[in-house]
Amino acid sequence: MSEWLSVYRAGLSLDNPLTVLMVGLCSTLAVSTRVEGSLFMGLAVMFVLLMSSVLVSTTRRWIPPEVRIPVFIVVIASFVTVVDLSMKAFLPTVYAFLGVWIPLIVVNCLVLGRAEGFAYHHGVWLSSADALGMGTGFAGVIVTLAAIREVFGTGTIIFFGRTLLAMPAAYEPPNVLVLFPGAFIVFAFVVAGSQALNRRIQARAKRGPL
Amino acid sequence: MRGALFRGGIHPDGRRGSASGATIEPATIPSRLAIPLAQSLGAPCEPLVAVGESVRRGQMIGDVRAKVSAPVHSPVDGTVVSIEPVLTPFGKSALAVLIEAAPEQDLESWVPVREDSDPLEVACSAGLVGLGGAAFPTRVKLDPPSDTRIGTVIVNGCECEPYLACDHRLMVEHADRVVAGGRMIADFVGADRVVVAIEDDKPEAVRAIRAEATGVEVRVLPSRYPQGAEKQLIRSVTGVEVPHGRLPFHVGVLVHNVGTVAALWEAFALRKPLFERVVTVAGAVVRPGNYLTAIGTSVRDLIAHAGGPTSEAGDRVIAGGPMMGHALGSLDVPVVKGLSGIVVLRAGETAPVVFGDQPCIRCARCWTACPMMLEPHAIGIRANVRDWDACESLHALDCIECGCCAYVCPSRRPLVQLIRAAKARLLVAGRSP
Amino acid sequence: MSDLTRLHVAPSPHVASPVRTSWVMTAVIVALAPSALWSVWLMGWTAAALFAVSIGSCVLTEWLWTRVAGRPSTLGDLSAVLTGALVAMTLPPRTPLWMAAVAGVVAIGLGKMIFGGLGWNIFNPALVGRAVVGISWAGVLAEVRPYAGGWYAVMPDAAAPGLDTVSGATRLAIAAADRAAGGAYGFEPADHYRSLLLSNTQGSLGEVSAALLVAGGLFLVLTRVVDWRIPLGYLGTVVAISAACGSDPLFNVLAGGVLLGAFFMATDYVTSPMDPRGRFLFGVGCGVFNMVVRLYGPMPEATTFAILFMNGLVPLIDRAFRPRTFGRRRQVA
Amino acid sequence: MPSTPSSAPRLVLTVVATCAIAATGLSFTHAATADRIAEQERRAVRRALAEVLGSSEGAVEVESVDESVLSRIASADPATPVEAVFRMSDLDGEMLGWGIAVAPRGYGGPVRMIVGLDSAGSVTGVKVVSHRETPGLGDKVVESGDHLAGYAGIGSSDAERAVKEVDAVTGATKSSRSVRDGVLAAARGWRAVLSEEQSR
Amino acid sequence: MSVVQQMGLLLVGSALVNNILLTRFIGLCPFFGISGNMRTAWGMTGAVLFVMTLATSVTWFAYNLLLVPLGVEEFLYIPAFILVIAALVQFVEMYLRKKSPGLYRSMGIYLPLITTNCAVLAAATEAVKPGFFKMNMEYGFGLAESVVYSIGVALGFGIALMSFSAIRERLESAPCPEWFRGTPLAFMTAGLLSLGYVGLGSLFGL
Amino acid sequence: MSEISMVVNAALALGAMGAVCGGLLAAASRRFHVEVDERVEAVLDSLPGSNCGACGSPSCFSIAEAIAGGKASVSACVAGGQSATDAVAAVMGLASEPMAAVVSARHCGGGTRAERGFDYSGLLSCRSLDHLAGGDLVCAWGCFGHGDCLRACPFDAVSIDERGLPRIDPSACTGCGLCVTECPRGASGLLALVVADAPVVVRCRAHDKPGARRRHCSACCIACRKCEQACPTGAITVVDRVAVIDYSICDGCGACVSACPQECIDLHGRMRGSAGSTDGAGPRAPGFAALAGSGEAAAP
Ligand SMILES: Cc1cc2nc3c(=O)[nH]c(=O)nc-3n(C[C@H](O)[C@H](O)[C@H](O)COP(=O)(O)O)c2cc1C
Ligand SMILES: Cc1cc2nc3c(=O)[nH]c(=O)nc-3n(C[C@H](O)[C@H](O)[C@H](O)COP(=O)(O)O)c2cc1C
Ligand SMILES: Cc1cc2nc3c(=O)[nH]c(=O)nc-3n(C[C@H](O)[C@H](O)[C@H](O)COP(=O)(O)O)c2cc1C
Ligand SMILES: Cc1cc2nc3c(=O)[nH]c(=O)nc-3n(C[C@H](O)[C@H](O)[C@H](O)CO)c2cc1C
Ligand code: SF4
Ligand code: SF4
Ligand code: SF4
Ligand code: SF4
Ligand code: FES
Repeated sequence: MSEWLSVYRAGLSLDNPLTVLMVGLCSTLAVSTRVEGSLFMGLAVMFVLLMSSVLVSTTRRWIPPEVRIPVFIVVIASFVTVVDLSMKAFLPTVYAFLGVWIPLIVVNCLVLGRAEGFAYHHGVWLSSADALGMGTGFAGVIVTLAAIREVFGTGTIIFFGRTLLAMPAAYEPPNVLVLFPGAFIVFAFVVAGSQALNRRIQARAKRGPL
Repeated sequence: MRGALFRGGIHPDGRRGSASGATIEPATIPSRLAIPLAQSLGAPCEPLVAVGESVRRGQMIGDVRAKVSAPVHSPVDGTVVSIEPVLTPFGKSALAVLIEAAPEQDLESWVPVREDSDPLEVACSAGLVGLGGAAFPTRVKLDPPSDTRIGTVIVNGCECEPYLACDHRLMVEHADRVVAGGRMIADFVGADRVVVAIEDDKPEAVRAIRAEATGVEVRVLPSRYPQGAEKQLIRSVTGVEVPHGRLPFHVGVLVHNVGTVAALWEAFALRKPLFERVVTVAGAVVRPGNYLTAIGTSVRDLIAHAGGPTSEAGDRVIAGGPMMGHALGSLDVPVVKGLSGIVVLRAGETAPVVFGDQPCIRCARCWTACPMMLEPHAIGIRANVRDWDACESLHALDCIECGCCAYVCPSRRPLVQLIRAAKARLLVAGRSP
Repeated sequence: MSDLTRLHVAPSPHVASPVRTSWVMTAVIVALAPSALWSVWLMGWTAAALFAVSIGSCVLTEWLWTRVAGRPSTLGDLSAVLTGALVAMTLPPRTPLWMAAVAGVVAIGLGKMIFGGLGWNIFNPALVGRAVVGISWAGVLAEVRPYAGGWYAVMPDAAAPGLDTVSGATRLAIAAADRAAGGAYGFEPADHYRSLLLSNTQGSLGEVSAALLVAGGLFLVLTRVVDWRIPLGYLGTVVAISAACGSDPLFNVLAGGVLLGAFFMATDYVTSPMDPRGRFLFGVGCGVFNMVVRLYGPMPEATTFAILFMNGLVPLIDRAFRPRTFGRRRQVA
Repeated sequence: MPSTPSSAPRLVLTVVATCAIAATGLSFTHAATADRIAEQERRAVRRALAEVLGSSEGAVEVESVDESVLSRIASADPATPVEAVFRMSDLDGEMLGWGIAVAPRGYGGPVRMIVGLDSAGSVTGVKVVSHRETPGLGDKVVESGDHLAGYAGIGSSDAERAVKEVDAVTGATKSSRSVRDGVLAAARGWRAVLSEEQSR
Repeated sequence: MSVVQQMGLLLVGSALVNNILLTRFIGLCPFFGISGNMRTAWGMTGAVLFVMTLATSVTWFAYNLLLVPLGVEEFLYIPAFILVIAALVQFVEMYLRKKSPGLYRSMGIYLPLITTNCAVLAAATEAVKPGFFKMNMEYGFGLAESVVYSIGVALGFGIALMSFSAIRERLESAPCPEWFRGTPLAFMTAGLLSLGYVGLGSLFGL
Repeated sequence: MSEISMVVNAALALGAMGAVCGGLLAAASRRFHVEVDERVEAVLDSLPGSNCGACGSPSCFSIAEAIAGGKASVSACVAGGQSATDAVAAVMGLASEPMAAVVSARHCGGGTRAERGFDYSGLLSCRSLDHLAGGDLVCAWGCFGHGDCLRACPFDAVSIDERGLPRIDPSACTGCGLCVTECPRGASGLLALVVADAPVVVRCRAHDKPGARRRHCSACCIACRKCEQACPTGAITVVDRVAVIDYSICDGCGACVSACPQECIDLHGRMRGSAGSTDGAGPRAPGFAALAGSGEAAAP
């Protein structure tokens, strides 16, 4: 269990897919203008990650290495299509916001990277930890980024029609934050922040009982 | 022939206190001299004398069996008191023969250079080296590889460094020697053309040489630093660029400083070895002048001979000119063959103190000024982060350390020092230029 | 210290040209001053306050940054002052002061110091500040643009036919609208030359007088502070493209931010190429971008974006154009 | 990576099997969601249509016009794409008006919107269904009820003049113009085609 | 509009106005991952240009000649496209490795990166499947337009990648604050780089 | 379309594509099969991966290739020390070669206590300073303190202390020797590699006359031979006017440290009976603190 936890935790901070490994950046920067959409993006990625990791790690023995990439990618694409179709059917407003970014989860570097890099070499148990850890890490960062961009860039955070947070009325939200330059710039600071955090975590690990 | 001059370069000013009007006069012989055994490029000499031995003026006191080297001679009659390491004006430590000068000196006679039918041997045993800066053994330059042909001998009278005037005075006062020496070299190497190149700010020298000039051309070049640098000079005079990694003889040219040429004439005509040279003492000294100085005289004695520093003097004393010279850490260093001048800079005249963290503002002034057409700012930046490979691919090794870049830099970056660090590094790593 | 007892050793060269970084910056500030002062004269305290706030915020940001980083202050090089002045000159006269302050902070903070300070930024700091503010509050800026009041009343603007058909717009915007409407507004560029040259209050602070900008620019070019190739490439391209596309060339040079950009902003050493050929190309690139957006884009003016876009290509241009080292054939990239 | 390659049939089989299984699974998913997706889309359209006519979703019957009519309408204003035209009536079959789905070019992409026209050809309402305008700038235009409401009541006959009276939003001229283009296209379509269509 | 003009606009639109990296956030992982070095950026640009063009052509056929006739395009296009691309890239990689080691060394090592590059899938899908991206351009191209379009996208990828990588090379020696060094500075730079592209928004109505 | 036929169509379509792709890859993996030497990867994994270059190769990868190809010895990695050698030998199936563990040690205690002959301005780099007028230190063997060694060390083992002298952390130092090469006075013994567990170090390597030396440095070895007399094992002797320790004899008792009147001998590695192992923070360390603020000793 402790191994499971440590694999899971790695995805949150020291091996965070977005701020450390720097994979899966596209959808993160693209959809993080709204917390609502980002949350579902995070969940969608987590779902695909979990399902494909589990499937890959259970079937890895039968998949010859020469064709592993095509096989993995078909598996992933199938789960993505499932998400795509279900979201269209059940959450049309969220789907309208996320648009093409759902199909593009297929090529989200994070998903294939973990399938190939982790699940292919580990059992189901640890692979699920990795998938959930990476998924949580991904979702955490993307929601954080979205929260910053939405509240500072539009002045409010609106979640399914309800206003969660609003800046004072005098606040003139700078649009740049919700436009594409803002995505990069805010993310730069999020990465800097998380790096600082990671340094502290590492320092603590170093100091800890040997 | 492409374009008239080399690209780049600068116009440094600050020739106040220059010694260009002062006639050459002998400096006093100090009681004690230190003659370094390594005064030329190449192998250091081994002492030929022992402590306690007495030596004569012009006697060879150090020599070595090596192709690239030049023997050294005693400039005085006296006694060897010690052989120990001293610091040279260029910051290197070298073994030196310390001589106590005899109280009576005969300044008209010397041990003559050994007779030899081979002029190269004469040039060698006279201890001739280039007096223009690098102190490269003249013998080697007079003996180009047999598959090359020297068509042009350029006598380098540009003297483009501010303050320095020893070459200028030599041309004014001994034009005959310069011209005769130039022709002599042309004879040795079989060149059909001798060009004396002089910057246009020395009209007096131009007149003097022209008056003597039989069989040599006089080329008056616009004054622009570093007009006197070998490759740039060849470019200005012949329009040809010495290819990268090649030497002047590859393009059929031989460049010699006027001092070297005059010394060569003396070695053959007067059988006089190279044991004294004209040194300019300029800047904030009481009597700026051009002094015929015995090699081995300490800079302290020489400055004292020039009347000592004036009250304007700052704390920087330069061996050589202000652009390429070395700042002295101590005045107790001997005059060597390669030392053309001592400049005592005025307080406030020096380039301000720098530590290398002023940013480059990419103004491209260094870029425009560099006569080697390098990118000094980029080499500087890369050297600062110790990226030597990048320095190499930026051709740091081609830099001639002329200092133009650092002179013009509005940010006062120590570009030359940075580039020099990179060069040293690359040479240690065995990368050939 | 004339006894030469304790010497000072430093690397060669031991003398240096008197041109210092602060000297260069001062020269640019001096060249800008006539335009700046003229805009203050025409538009009164609003303009003066804008200058004060944006210079102040630039200087303060830089000072705080070095202070927090524990490094010596770099204000002495005066580049922050220059950035501040240029930020103000890119803003319309009635810009809210808080917005100018934000522009200054962004310019120095995100545009310059975060890259390592003077000399390290890739993008023109003043334009980064201006662009961020412009994108963020485009609506607000569009509303504050027309200016009426202050001492401006003393110098009546040339009558501009068709001006009132599109309220509160720059002359470039009117020209664009006119072009879009197939000449329906009967816009006549030549009617605007005089006011663009001398007393244009329809644009940003830096656009009040093309004549003064040209004078300042020529001063910089003639004193060799800036390389003539950048302004020439820039303005030449503007003229060429507008002539080729049937737009009035002179109007296109005089109106909008082109002159300010070509002489004072595209020429920023730090963010322009070093090679003369590269500099010309850079100027041409700015001109192309600027004119294409003016004629075919949604925005009437694009100097800011044109220069920023080309700034991004500078390292690439620098790599493409390198000097051929003496005695070598061609530089291998 | 083992250095001996697996046998070729095995490679092919693995891929084909994966593909077949995936395809089968996906067809079932598709089958399970297709109706619902279609229903969602239909409802979104109906909601929008009802809105532009000012009635409630449950109170209208919607019927698409046939292809030939659509193409005739589209050719009335070739500059602006017309995506669909709906004829709307109340539950009793009483004609309420028309909903015309147009997609004029905006700043960032097509602004897909529905223009409602009553049976006299006057604009009853405008609703933007999807767009890519700049947040904070263009989107204020296409999402602002006030701005869009400015077009209500414009009659088809003099639409060209009347649309100009709706003020463009400063700083977002292009977005404003796209809405204007859309309304204009709808009005022209009505004038050219629907006015007679209706009387039939 | 003449065909040439149309293709020109298509190129400008896909390369600059809708620059895939800086304005649309596609293909960012390699953009940040391999821009540290100019040579790599060159290699990657070449590889992307090659693969993107090839992938678009192949998916065009797969879509129009297989999926659409069978009526399964709605839910199979994702697996189908990515399968084709992955297999294609892997095949090219193996081929180069064996047949042209020189080319492999300069370009082939980037191929595995490209397999899962969103840019390739996005460009192919965009060019082939109508209405995938909501943009001012009409999609659902014929084969020729699809190919021109994907070349444009790849060129845009190249321009952004190369300029970014040249910038990063220059910033390598920059004394930027310790807490911002590396990744954060790279993102900051990308943000400012994309500022310039803002000005191109909606150019020519694209 | 009926549901069944859709399922069949779908399976057919994707299956066919899968067959084509799979076939293509199967054929390719056969036709284009390339042998790769996995040992290169395995060797690379055993190396420190810092690309320090101390082995003479430009990168860890290139030396890994050389080792795997039998062109370099399993102990080629200097920085990796014994552990890397063992791991590489295991990968290569060869016997490991024992390596003498060494660390770098500084042989100068001058710093702020050594006289500087002139003022200097320019790059704060030892090498650059050494090029100019022979360096500002009067002592020709002393340390300039501008930290070229620090910048050369790929393992962050060097720091500059409050006396303006480099302090080498023996637990971080891998003995790669890059600092020694980098130091302009490395060749004359200012920095030198000593056995890794060297307990004490003589902080002076000057060879001029002790009387003259004393005049320009208050921390130097004065060749008084008190340490020689104090040393119970005879490990320390004055050779060529300076004390030198023979580490094959020295047992780390520390007697010489307290015997030296000049505070010229201090701790380096692990002393007998002591817990810590730091460079220069010996029993007299507090005294050194008084000489703080010397980082920029050359600044006028
Ligand atoms: C390593 C080296 C080798 C040289 N070999 C020759 C040579 O073979 N023949 C020759 O004429 N000059 C030779 N030179 C001399 C140069 O051409 C030049 O005249 C001399 O270095 C003086 O250079 P300066 O410009 O720095 O004063 C050599 C110089 C150097 C540094
Ligand atoms: C930057 C620079 C400037 C130089 N200026 C002069 C000069 O003004 N006069 C001169 O004789 N040599 C000058 N030299 C040295 C020449 O390059 C060349 O070495 C010399 O003329 C060769 O003659 P020599 O071997 O007789 O010394 C300069 C060298 C450099 C690198
Ligand atoms: C980042 C940015 C986003 C923009 N977004 C829009 C937009 O969504 N809609 C629009 O009509 N114009 C947009 N524009 C264009 C400008 O606001 C342009 O000036 C305006 O369309 C025309 O100016 P005017 O309204 O002042 O006449 C945008 C410009 C920028 C720089
Ligand atoms: C000719 C010249 C033009 C300049 N233009 C600008 C400018 O447009 N914007 C700016 O912020 N700084 C400008 N500066 C100041 C300075 O170079 C700039 O802030 C640097 O980019 C900061 O690193 C200029 C400086 C010079 C010498
Ligand atoms: S010192 Fe070197 S880099 Fe500088 S100008 Fe001279 S040759 Fe060029
Ligand atoms: S002269 Fe100085 S500031 Fe100008 S480019 Fe060269 S190094 Fe940079
Ligand atoms: S040990 Fe050598 S390199 Fe290190 S600081 Fe001292 S002099 Fe410099
Ligand atoms: S201190 Fe010297 S020997 Fe030790 S690791 Fe660092 S560079 Fe290598
Ligand atoms: S490249 Fe798009 S998610 Fe990695």
